[in-house]
Amino acid sequence: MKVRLLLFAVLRDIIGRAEDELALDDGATARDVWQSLRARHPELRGYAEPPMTAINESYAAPDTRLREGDELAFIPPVAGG
Amino acid sequence: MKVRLLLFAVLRDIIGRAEDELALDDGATARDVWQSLRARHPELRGYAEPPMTAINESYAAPDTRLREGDELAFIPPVAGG
Amino acid sequence: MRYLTDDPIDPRALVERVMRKSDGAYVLFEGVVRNHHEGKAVESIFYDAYRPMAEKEMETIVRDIEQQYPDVALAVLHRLGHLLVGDSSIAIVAASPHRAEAFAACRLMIDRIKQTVPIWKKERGPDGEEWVGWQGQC
Amino acid sequence: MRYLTDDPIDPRALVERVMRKSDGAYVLFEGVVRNHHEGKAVESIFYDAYRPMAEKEMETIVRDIEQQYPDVALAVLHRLGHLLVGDSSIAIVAASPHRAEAFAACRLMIDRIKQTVPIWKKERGPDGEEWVGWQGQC
Repeated sequence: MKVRLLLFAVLRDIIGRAEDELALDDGATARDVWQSLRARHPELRGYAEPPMTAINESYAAPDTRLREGDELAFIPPVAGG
Repeated sequence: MKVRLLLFAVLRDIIGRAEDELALDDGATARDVWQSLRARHPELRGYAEPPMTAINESYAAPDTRLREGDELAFIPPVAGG
Repeated sequence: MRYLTDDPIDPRALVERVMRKSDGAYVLFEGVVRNHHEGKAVESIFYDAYRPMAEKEMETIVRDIEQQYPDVALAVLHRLGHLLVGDSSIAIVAASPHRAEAFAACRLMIDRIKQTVPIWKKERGPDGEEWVGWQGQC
Repeated sequence: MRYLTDDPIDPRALVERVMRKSDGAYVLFEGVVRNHHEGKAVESIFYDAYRPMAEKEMETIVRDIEQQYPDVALAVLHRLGHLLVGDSSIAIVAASPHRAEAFAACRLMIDRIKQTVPIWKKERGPDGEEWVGWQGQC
């Protein structure tokens, strides 16, 4: 299935892009996506737990199964205000 | 002794003037002044206790003895803000 | 007069008076004449004050609160005279490096002003006029 | 966008958006870029956001708080992009017939925004730049 990954703030800087189109196995979770990012980006290796996770613009548990066409975003610590 | 009495808000309306020059016996207190106002103004009869009292622009106990040249003011319930 | 004015209040000018480059936040409180009070319609308010004493009380309160919250800078202006619904009667600005102190100092300022500063208001409405707080509370 | 802007914030316009004739007070909170953070000098800040989600989160928070304080009307605007020291990053107005609710609602609004709205800031100073909150807190 195809999932759209959005990257913001420090994650955009580390990964070097604002978004990505992911081709995932059925049943994949946000946590799986995070682990694959960690495998490719040494700056993320210390972060075994994924940051807050949003699916389709709402917060979701990282173990939620993704579905075709979902928009996934990792939300590093927010600092609005 | 001479004492200047200032009247504000509801007291100014009741007594009909903004200030008064009082000739008092030595040892007179703010409470004494209040009782003489009550004797002359029926609207004040229900108020046996004087309102907050200020002497020379500072709050003072109503039983403080007044001194020559003092500026006395009765402070009805404040409503600033 | 530093804390009292007979003119409309410009809250922006108060903010600019207090903000420092180290401040991360300010809280502005404005009291506004509303069209009702304790169930009665209000059309206008007349504010009276014992001006020199009110100035002194304001100064005392500002100093007390700036002592309690040393990082906070305060500015306060109370308007006197005739005000209509929607007019601001008071503006208080509390600027601080951190927001918690700004909120606390601003709140404390308005609470203390309402307790001790010799300012009075006469409310006018369709049912007549009345000095707020007088009836039976002297 | 209702809650986010790329332009300087005009707090007066927010106040006028919410004030009703029955309101006796409003509390305005402004967050301002300050020249320091955790001991480091700050020259400017870049604010980034997940814009559509941030708008939704803001809306949720506004509704929650207006439900908790039914007499309060809220307006909020957060600025994004590059801001300099002294620029306002956020303005929140809480208008209410009574001051206690205005203070409480305004305070709760800024606290909740800081917890969950997907907005990030990168601080820039003489020592370089850094995304606030990232180091070791992911």
